[in-house]
Amino acid sequence: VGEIRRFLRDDSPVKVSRSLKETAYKIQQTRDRLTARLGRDPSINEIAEELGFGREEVVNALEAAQTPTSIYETLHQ
Amino acid sequence: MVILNKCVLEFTSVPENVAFARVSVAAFASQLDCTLPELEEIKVAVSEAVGNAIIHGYRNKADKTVRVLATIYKEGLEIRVEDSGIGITNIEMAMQPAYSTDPERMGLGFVFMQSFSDRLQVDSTPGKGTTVTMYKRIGLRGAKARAN
Amino acid sequence: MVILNKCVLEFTSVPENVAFARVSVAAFASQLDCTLPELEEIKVAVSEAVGNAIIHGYRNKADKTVRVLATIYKEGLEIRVEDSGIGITNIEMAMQPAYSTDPERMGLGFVFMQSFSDRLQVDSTPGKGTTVTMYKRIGLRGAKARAN
Ligand SMILES: Nc1ncnc2c1ncn2[C@@H]1O[C@H](COP(=O)(O)OP(=O)(O)O)[C@@H](O)[C@H]1O
Ligand SMILES: Nc1ncnc2c1ncn2[C@@H]1O[C@H](COP(=O)(O)OP(=O)(O)O)[C@@H](O)[C@H]1O
Ligand SMILES: [Mg+2]
Ligand SMILES: [Mg+2]
Repeated sequence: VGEIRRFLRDDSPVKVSRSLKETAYKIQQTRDRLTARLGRDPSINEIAEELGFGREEVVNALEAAQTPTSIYETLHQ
Repeated sequence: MVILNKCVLEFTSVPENVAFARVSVAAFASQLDCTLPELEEIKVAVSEAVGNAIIHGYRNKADKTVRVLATIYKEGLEIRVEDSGIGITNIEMAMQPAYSTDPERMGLGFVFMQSFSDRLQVDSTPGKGTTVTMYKRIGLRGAKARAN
Repeated sequence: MVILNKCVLEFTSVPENVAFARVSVAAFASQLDCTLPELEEIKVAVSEAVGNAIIHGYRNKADKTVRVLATIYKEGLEIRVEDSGIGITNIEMAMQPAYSTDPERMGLGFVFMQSFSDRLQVDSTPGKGTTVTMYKRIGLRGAKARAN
Protein backbone atom coordinates (compact mmCIF):
# COMPACT_ATOMS: atom_id res chain seq x y z
CA VAL A 1 0.00 0.00 0.00
CA GLY A 2 2.85 2.36 0.81
CA GLU A 3 4.11 1.99 -2.74
CA ILE A 4 0.76 2.72 -4.34
CA ARG A 5 0.31 5.65 -2.05
CA ARG A 6 3.55 7.23 -3.12
CA PHE A 7 2.55 6.92 -6.74
CA LEU A 8 -0.94 8.20 -6.28
CA ARG A 9 -0.66 11.15 -4.01
CA ASP A 10 0.79 14.25 -5.59
CA ASP A 11 0.47 16.17 -2.33
CA SER A 12 2.18 13.45 -0.37
CA PRO A 13 3.78 14.82 2.77
CA VAL A 14 6.37 12.05 2.63
CA LYS A 15 9.01 14.22 1.04
CA VAL A 16 8.61 16.85 3.75
CA SER A 17 8.89 14.60 6.73
CA ARG A 18 12.01 12.86 5.46
CA SER A 19 13.81 15.59 7.28
CA LEU A 20 11.61 18.30 8.67
CA LYS A 21 14.61 20.24 9.84
CA GLU A 22 16.11 20.23 6.40
CA THR A 23 12.77 21.40 5.08
CA ALA A 24 12.62 24.21 7.62
CA TYR A 25 16.06 25.30 6.47
CA LYS A 26 14.93 25.24 2.84
CA ILE A 27 11.91 27.31 3.75
CA GLN A 28 14.10 29.99 5.28
CA GLN A 29 16.37 29.99 2.22
CA THR A 30 13.41 30.24 -0.11
CA ARG A 31 11.98 33.08 1.93
CA ASP A 32 15.26 35.01 1.63
CA ARG A 33 15.47 34.36 -2.10
CA LEU A 34 11.88 35.46 -2.70
CA THR A 35 12.29 38.53 -0.51
CA ALA A 36 15.21 39.60 -2.70
CA ARG A 37 13.27 38.88 -5.88
CA LEU A 38 9.95 40.45 -4.85
CA GLY A 39 11.24 43.27 -2.71
CA ARG A 40 8.88 42.26 0.10
CA ASP A 41 8.26 39.40 2.46
CA PRO A 42 6.73 36.51 0.48
CA SER A 43 3.49 34.90 1.60
CA ILE A 44 3.43 31.30 2.80
CA ASN A 45 1.59 30.43 -0.36
CA GLU A 46 4.40 31.83 -2.49
CA ILE A 47 7.00 29.94 -0.46
CA ALA A 48 4.97 26.73 -0.68
CA GLU A 49 4.52 27.11 -4.45
CA GLU A 50 8.23 27.73 -4.94
CA LEU A 51 9.09 24.60 -2.97
CA GLY A 52 6.29 22.45 -4.35
CA PHE A 53 4.82 21.72 -0.90
CA GLY A 54 1.42 22.39 0.56
CA ARG A 55 1.37 25.52 2.71
CA GLU A 56 0.12 23.55 5.72
CA GLU A 57 3.19 21.37 5.38
CA VAL A 58 5.31 24.51 5.47
CA VAL A 59 3.65 25.43 8.77
CA ASN A 60 4.20 21.91 10.03
CA ALA A 61 7.89 21.84 9.16
CA LEU A 62 8.53 25.23 10.75
CA GLU A 63 6.83 24.19 13.96
CA ALA A 64 8.68 20.89 14.04
CA ALA A 65 12.02 22.62 13.61
CA GLN A 66 11.16 25.00 16.47
CA THR A 67 9.95 22.55 19.03
CA PRO A 68 12.94 20.90 20.65
CA THR A 69 10.88 18.49 22.72
CA SER A 70 8.89 17.22 19.80
CA ILE A 71 9.11 13.81 18.24
CA TYR A 72 10.77 15.29 15.19
CA GLU A 73 13.86 16.34 17.07
CA THR A 74 14.48 13.02 18.76
CA LEU A 75 14.18 11.23 15.46
CA HIS A 76 16.72 13.32 13.63
CA GLN A 77 19.56 13.52 16.10
CA MET B 1 -9.03 2.31 28.29
CA VAL B 2 -7.46 5.36 29.88
CA ILE B 3 -7.95 8.58 27.89
CA LEU B 4 -4.85 10.75 28.04
CA ASN B 5 -5.93 13.58 25.75
CA LYS B 6 -8.79 14.50 23.46
CA CYS B 7 -9.58 17.03 20.79
CA VAL B 8 -12.40 17.88 18.43
CA LEU B 9 -12.05 19.79 15.17
CA GLU B 10 -15.09 21.16 13.41
CA PHE B 11 -14.71 22.89 10.09
CA THR B 12 -16.38 23.98 6.88
CA SER B 13 -16.65 21.36 4.12
CA VAL B 14 -14.23 23.01 1.72
CA PRO B 15 -11.32 21.09 0.13
CA GLU B 16 -8.74 23.46 1.68
CA ASN B 17 -9.62 22.00 5.06
CA VAL B 18 -8.38 18.53 4.17
CA ALA B 19 -4.79 19.72 4.59
CA PHE B 20 -5.75 21.67 7.71
CA ALA B 21 -7.29 18.56 9.30
CA ARG B 22 -4.31 16.42 8.29
CA VAL B 23 -1.73 18.73 9.86
CA SER B 24 -3.84 19.34 12.98
CA VAL B 25 -4.46 15.68 13.73
CA ALA B 26 -0.78 14.92 13.08
CA ALA B 27 0.24 17.69 15.49
CA PHE B 28 -2.11 16.22 18.08
CA ALA B 29 -0.95 12.64 17.47
CA SER B 30 2.71 13.59 17.71
CA GLN B 31 2.15 13.68 21.48
CA LEU B 32 1.98 9.90 21.23
CA ASP B 33 5.63 9.51 20.33
CA CYS B 34 4.78 7.81 17.08
CA THR B 35 7.37 7.30 14.38
CA LEU B 36 7.44 9.47 11.28
CA PRO B 37 6.09 6.66 9.06
CA GLU B 38 3.23 6.21 11.53
CA LEU B 39 2.60 9.95 11.40
CA GLU B 40 2.49 9.73 7.60
CA GLU B 41 -0.08 6.97 7.77
CA ILE B 42 -2.18 9.05 10.14
CA LYS B 43 -2.08 11.97 7.73
CA VAL B 44 -3.12 9.84 4.78
CA ALA B 45 -5.95 8.19 6.73
CA VAL B 46 -7.27 11.58 7.89
CA SER B 47 -7.03 13.03 4.37
CA GLU B 48 -8.95 10.13 2.88
CA ALA B 49 -11.70 10.17 5.51
CA VAL B 50 -12.14 13.95 5.48
CA GLY B 51 -11.96 14.04 1.69
CA ASN B 52 -14.71 11.42 1.52
CA ALA B 53 -16.90 13.42 3.91
CA ILE B 54 -16.60 16.51 1.70
CA ILE B 55 -16.64 14.91 -1.75
CA HIS B 56 -19.09 12.03 -1.22
CA GLY B 57 -20.94 12.84 2.00
CA TYR B 58 -21.63 16.47 1.11
CA ARG B 59 -21.22 16.12 -2.68
CA ASN B 60 -18.82 19.08 -2.55
CA LYS B 61 -21.34 21.44 -0.99
CA ALA B 62 -19.21 24.03 0.77
CA ASP B 63 -21.61 25.15 3.54
CA LYS B 64 -21.58 21.98 5.63
CA THR B 65 -19.57 20.95 8.69
CA VAL B 66 -17.14 18.07 9.12
CA ARG B 67 -16.20 16.90 12.62
CA VAL B 68 -13.00 15.11 13.52
CA LEU B 69 -12.44 13.67 16.99
CA ALA B 70 -9.04 12.43 18.04
CA THR B 71 -8.44 10.61 21.30
CA ILE B 72 -5.10 9.56 22.71
CA TYR B 73 -5.26 6.48 24.88
CA LYS B 74 -2.36 5.03 26.79
CA GLU B 75 -2.24 2.27 24.16
CA GLY B 76 -3.06 4.10 20.95
CA LEU B 77 -4.94 6.65 18.93
CA GLU B 78 -8.55 6.82 17.85
CA ILE B 79 -9.61 9.09 15.00
CA ARG B 80 -13.26 9.60 14.19
CA VAL B 81 -14.49 11.53 11.16
CA GLU B 82 -18.17 12.49 11.03
CA ASP B 83 -20.37 14.05 8.39
CA SER B 84 -24.14 14.59 8.21
CA GLY B 85 -24.23 13.99 4.48
CA ILE B 86 -25.94 11.52 2.17
CA GLY B 87 -24.71 8.39 3.92
CA ILE B 88 -23.72 5.03 2.43
CA THR B 89 -26.33 2.45 1.42
CA ASN B 90 -24.03 -0.55 1.11
CA ILE B 91 -21.06 -0.11 3.42
CA GLU B 92 -19.48 -3.44 2.60
CA MET B 93 -19.50 -2.67 -1.11
CA ALA B 94 -18.21 0.88 -0.53
CA MET B 95 -15.22 -0.51 1.35
CA GLN B 96 -14.18 -2.90 -1.44
CA PRO B 97 -10.82 -1.98 -3.00
CA ALA B 98 -11.24 -0.06 -6.26
CA TYR B 99 -14.97 0.47 -5.67
CA SER B 100 -16.14 4.03 -6.24
CA THR B 101 -19.46 5.61 -7.09
CA ASP B 102 -17.50 8.14 -9.10
CA PRO B 103 -15.96 6.71 -12.30
CA GLU B 104 -13.23 9.36 -12.14
CA ARG B 105 -12.03 8.16 -8.75
CA MET B 106 -9.87 5.22 -7.77
CA GLY B 107 -11.80 3.82 -4.85
CA LEU B 108 -8.72 3.35 -2.66
CA GLY B 109 -9.65 5.63 0.25
CA PHE B 110 -10.94 2.85 2.46
CA VAL B 111 -7.93 0.70 1.53
CA PHE B 112 -5.61 3.33 3.01
CA MET B 113 -7.80 3.75 6.09
CA GLN B 114 -7.85 0.00 6.55
CA SER B 115 -4.10 -0.34 6.14
CA PHE B 116 -3.56 2.38 8.77
CA SER B 117 -6.02 1.02 11.31
CA ASP B 118 -5.88 -1.90 13.68
CA ARG B 119 -9.64 -1.47 13.84
CA LEU B 120 -11.78 0.40 11.28
CA GLN B 121 -15.49 0.90 11.78
CA VAL B 122 -17.87 2.61 9.38
CA ASP B 123 -21.35 3.56 10.58
CA SER B 124 -23.70 5.19 8.14
CA THR B 125 -27.36 5.97 7.69
CA PRO B 126 -28.53 6.98 4.22
CA GLY B 127 -29.76 10.56 4.35
CA LYS B 128 -28.29 11.07 7.84
CA GLY B 129 -24.54 10.81 7.50
CA THR B 130 -21.43 8.74 8.04
CA THR B 131 -18.98 8.14 10.87
CA VAL B 132 -15.61 6.53 10.25
CA THR B 133 -13.72 5.38 13.33
CA MET B 134 -10.11 4.27 13.11
CA TYR B 135 -8.10 2.89 15.98
CA LYS B 136 -4.38 2.32 15.87
CA ARG B 137 -2.17 0.90 18.59
CA ILE B 138 0.80 3.18 19.10
CA GLY B 139 3.10 2.43 21.98
CA LEU B 140 4.68 5.07 24.15
CA ARG B 141 8.41 5.38 23.68
CA GLY B 142 11.40 7.13 25.18
CA ALA B 143 10.94 9.52 28.06
CA LYS B 144 7.15 9.26 28.06
CA ALA B 145 7.19 5.48 28.20
CA ARG B 146 9.71 5.48 31.03
CA ALA B 147 7.56 7.95 32.97
CA ASN B 148 4.62 5.55 32.83
CA MET C 1 -17.90 40.80 6.53
CA VAL C 2 -17.77 37.78 4.24
CA ILE C 3 -16.75 34.55 6.00
CA LEU C 4 -14.53 32.42 3.76
CA ASN C 5 -13.75 29.60 6.14
CA LYS C 6 -14.28 28.63 9.75
CA CYS C 7 -13.00 26.09 12.23
CA VAL C 8 -13.50 25.22 15.86
CA LEU C 9 -11.01 23.33 18.03
CA GLU C 10 -12.01 21.90 21.37
CA PHE C 11 -9.45 20.19 23.54
CA THR C 12 -8.47 19.09 27.02
CA SER C 13 -6.84 21.71 29.25
CA VAL C 14 -3.38 20.12 29.33
CA PRO C 15 -0.22 22.10 28.51
CA GLU C 16 0.66 19.79 25.57
CA ASN C 17 -2.32 21.20 23.74
CA VAL C 18 -0.87 24.69 23.59
CA ALA C 19 1.45 23.50 20.80
CA PHE C 20 -1.38 21.57 19.15
CA ALA C 21 -3.61 24.68 19.10
CA ARG C 22 -0.75 26.83 17.84
CA VAL C 23 0.05 24.57 14.88
CA SER C 24 -3.60 23.98 14.02
CA VAL C 25 -4.53 27.65 13.95
CA ALA C 26 -1.36 28.46 12.01
CA ALA C 27 -2.15 25.74 9.45
CA PHE C 28 -5.67 27.10 9.14
CA ALA C 29 -4.48 30.70 8.87
CA SER C 30 -1.95 29.77 6.19
CA GLN C 31 -4.92 29.73 3.80
CA LEU C 32 -4.87 33.52 4.17
CA ASP C 33 -1.54 34.00 2.39
CA CYS C 34 0.11 35.52 5.40
CA THR C 35 3.87 35.99 5.67
CA LEU C 36 6.12 33.98 7.98
CA PRO C 37 6.45 36.84 10.51
CA GLU C 38 2.65 37.18 10.54
CA LEU C 39 2.41 33.43 11.12
CA GLU C 40 4.81 33.72 14.04
CA GLU C 41 2.67 36.44 15.58
CA ILE C 42 -0.42 34.28 15.18
CA LYS C 43 1.32 31.38 16.89
CA VAL C 44 2.49 33.52 19.78
CA ALA C 45 -0.95 35.08 20.25
CA VAL C 46 -2.66 31.66 20.24
CA SER C 47 -0.08 30.20 22.64
CA GLU C 48 -0.54 33.08 25.09
CA ALA C 49 -4.33 32.99 25.01
CA VAL C 50 -4.57 29.20 25.28
CA GLY C 51 -1.86 29.13 27.94
CA ASN C 52 -3.82 31.70 29.97
CA ALA C 53 -7.02 29.65 29.67
CA ILE C 54 -5.24 26.57 31.05
CA ILE C 55 -2.95 28.18 33.64
CA HIS C 56 -5.16 30.98 34.95
CA GLY C 57 -8.70 30.14 33.82
CA TYR C 58 -8.53 26.51 34.89
CA ARG C 59 -5.66 26.86 37.41
CA ASN C 60 -3.93 23.96 35.64
CA LYS C 61 -6.79 21.55 36.19
CA ALA C 62 -6.39 18.99 33.40
CA ASP C 63 -10.01 17.83 33.01
CA LYS C 64 -11.47 21.00 31.48
CA THR C 65 -12.10 22.05 27.88
CA VAL C 66 -10.65 24.96 25.94
CA ARG C 67 -12.36 26.13 22.74
CA VAL C 68 -10.66 27.98 19.93
CA LEU C 69 -12.60 29.42 17.00
CA ALA C 70 -10.81 30.72 13.94
CA THR C 71 -12.61 32.54 11.14
CA ILE C 72 -11.12 33.63 7.86
CA TYR C 73 -12.74 36.72 6.39
CA LYS C 74 -11.89 38.20 3.06
CA GLU C 75 -10.08 40.97 4.93
CA GLY C 76 -8.49 39.14 7.82
CA LEU C 77 -8.48 36.58 10.57
CA GLU C 78 -10.42 36.34 13.81
CA ILE C 79 -9.23 34.07 16.60
CA ARG C 80 -11.37 33.48 19.66
CA VAL C 81 -10.20 31.55 22.72
CA GLU C 82 -12.79 30.53 25.30
CA ASP C 83 -12.60 28.93 28.71
CA SER C 84 -15.23 28.31 31.39
CA GLY C 85 -12.78 28.92 34.19
CA ILE C 86 -12.49 31.36 37.10
CA GLY C 87 -12.84 34.51 35.00
CA ILE C 88 -11.16 37.89 35.45
CA THR C 89 -12.45 40.41 37.99
CA ASN C 90 -10.62 43.47 36.71
CA ILE C 91 -9.98 43.08 32.99
CA GLU C 92 -8.33 46.46 32.56
CA MET C 93 -5.81 45.70 35.28
CA ALA C 94 -5.18 42.16 33.96
CA MET C 95 -4.29 43.61 30.56
CA GLN C 96 -1.69 46.04 31.94
CA PRO C 97 1.85 45.19 30.80
CA ALA C 98 3.78 43.28 33.47
CA TYR C 99 0.65 42.65 35.53
CA SER C 100 0.27 39.08 36.70
CA THR C 101 -1.57 37.43 39.57
CA ASP C 102 1.30 34.96 39.69
CA PRO C 103 4.57 36.45 40.99
CA GLU C 104 6.53 33.86 39.00
CA ARG C 105 5.08 35.06 35.69
CA MET C 106 5.94 38.02 33.51
CA GLY C 107 2.51 39.38 32.75
CA LEU C 108 3.28 39.89 29.07
CA GLY C 109 0.67 37.59 27.51
CA PHE C 110 -1.84 40.34 26.81
CA VAL C 111 0.96 42.55 25.49
CA PHE C 112 1.72 39.96 22.79
CA MET C 113 -1.96 39.47 22.00
CA GLN C 114 -2.40 43.25 21.75
CA SER C 115 0.62 43.67 19.49
CA PHE C 116 -0.67 40.93 17.17
CA SER C 117 -4.23 42.22 16.98
CA ASP C 118 -5.79 45.12 15.17
CA ARG C 119 -8.66 44.62 17.58
CA LEU C 120 -8.47 42.73 20.88
CA GLN C 121 -11.51 42.16 23.04
CA VAL C 122 -11.62 40.41 26.39
CA ASP C 123 -14.97 39.38 27.86
CA SER C 124 -15.03 37.72 31.24
CA THR C 125 -17.40 36.87 34.05
CA PRO C 126 -15.90 35.84 37.38
CA GLY C 127 -16.83 32.23 38.07
CA LYS C 128 -18.09 31.74 34.51
CA GLY C 129 -15.11 32.09 32.21
CA THR C 130 -13.23 34.22 29.74
CA THR C 131 -13.35 34.85 26.00
CA VAL C 132 -10.48 36.55 24.20
CA THR C 133 -11.20 37.71 20.65
CA MET C 134 -8.41 38.87 18.37
CA TYR C 135 -8.88 40.27 14.92
CA LYS C 136 -6.06 40.90 12.49
CA ARG C 137 -6.29 42.36 9.00
CA ILE C 138 -4.38 40.17 6.58
CA GLY C 139 -4.61 41.21 2.96
CA LEU C 140 -4.65 38.79 0.08
CA ARG C 141 -1.53 38.81 -1.99
CA GLY C 142 -0.10 37.26 -5.12
CA ALA C 143 -2.17 34.76 -7.06
CA LYS C 144 -5.18 34.96 -4.76
CA ALA C 145 -5.31 38.74 -4.83
CA ARG C 146 -5.11 38.72 -8.62
CA ALA C 147 -7.91 36.16 -8.79
CA ASN C 148 -10.19 38.40 -6.70
N1 LIG D 1 -18.48 9.97 3.94
C1 LIG D 1 -19.08 9.35 2.90
N2 LIG D 1 -20.36 9.63 2.57
C2 LIG D 1 -20.97 9.00 1.54
N3 LIG D 1 -20.37 8.07 0.78
C3 LIG D 1 -19.10 7.74 1.05
C4 LIG D 1 -18.39 8.35 2.12
N4 LIG D 1 -17.15 7.82 2.16
C5 LIG D 1 -17.10 6.91 1.16
N5 LIG D 1 -18.26 6.85 0.49
C6 LIG D 1 -18.59 5.95 -0.65
O1 LIG D 1 -17.63 4.91 -0.67
C7 LIG D 1 -16.97 4.86 -1.93
C8 LIG D 1 -15.53 4.40 -1.76
O2 LIG D 1 -14.76 5.36 -1.05
P1 LIG D 1 -13.20 5.40 -1.24
O3 LIG D 1 -12.65 4.04 -0.97
O4 LIG D 1 -12.65 6.51 -0.44
O5 LIG D 1 -13.01 5.69 -2.80
P2 LIG D 1 -13.22 7.02 -3.64
O6 LIG D 1 -13.27 8.19 -2.70
O7 LIG D 1 -12.04 7.08 -4.55
O8 LIG D 1 -14.52 6.87 -4.36
C9 LIG D 1 -17.12 6.25 -2.51
O9 LIG D 1 -17.05 6.24 -3.91
C10 LIG D 1 -18.49 6.65 -1.99
O10 LIG D 1 -19.51 6.14 -2.81
N1 LIG E 1 -8.28 33.05 30.76
C1 LIG E 1 -8.01 33.69 31.93
N2 LIG E 1 -8.72 33.37 33.04
C2 LIG E 1 -8.47 33.97 34.22
N3 LIG E 1 -7.54 34.93 34.39
C3 LIG E 1 -6.79 35.29 33.33
C4 LIG E 1 -6.99 34.69 32.05
N4 LIG E 1 -6.13 35.26 31.18
C5 LIG E 1 -5.43 36.15 31.89
N5 LIG E 1 -5.81 36.19 33.19
C6 LIG E 1 -5.29 37.07 34.25
O1 LIG E 1 -4.60 38.14 33.62
C7 LIG E 1 -3.25 38.21 34.10
C8 LIG E 1 -2.33 38.71 33.01
O2 LIG E 1 -2.24 37.76 31.95
P1 LIG E 1 -0.94 37.75 31.03
O3 LIG E 1 -0.74 39.13 30.48
O4 LIG E 1 -1.06 36.66 30.06
O5 LIG E 1 0.25 37.48 32.05
P2 LIG E 1 0.69 36.12 32.79
O6 LIG E 1 0.03 34.98 32.10
O7 LIG E 1 2.18 36.11 32.65
O8 LIG E 1 0.22 36.27 34.22
C9 LIG E 1 -2.96 36.82 34.61
O9 LIG E 1 -1.94 36.83 35.61
C10 LIG E 1 -4.31 36.37 35.16
O10 LIG E 1 -4.51 36.87 36.45
MG1 LIG F 1 -12.15 8.46 -1.04
MG1 LIG G 1 -0.26 34.68 30.13
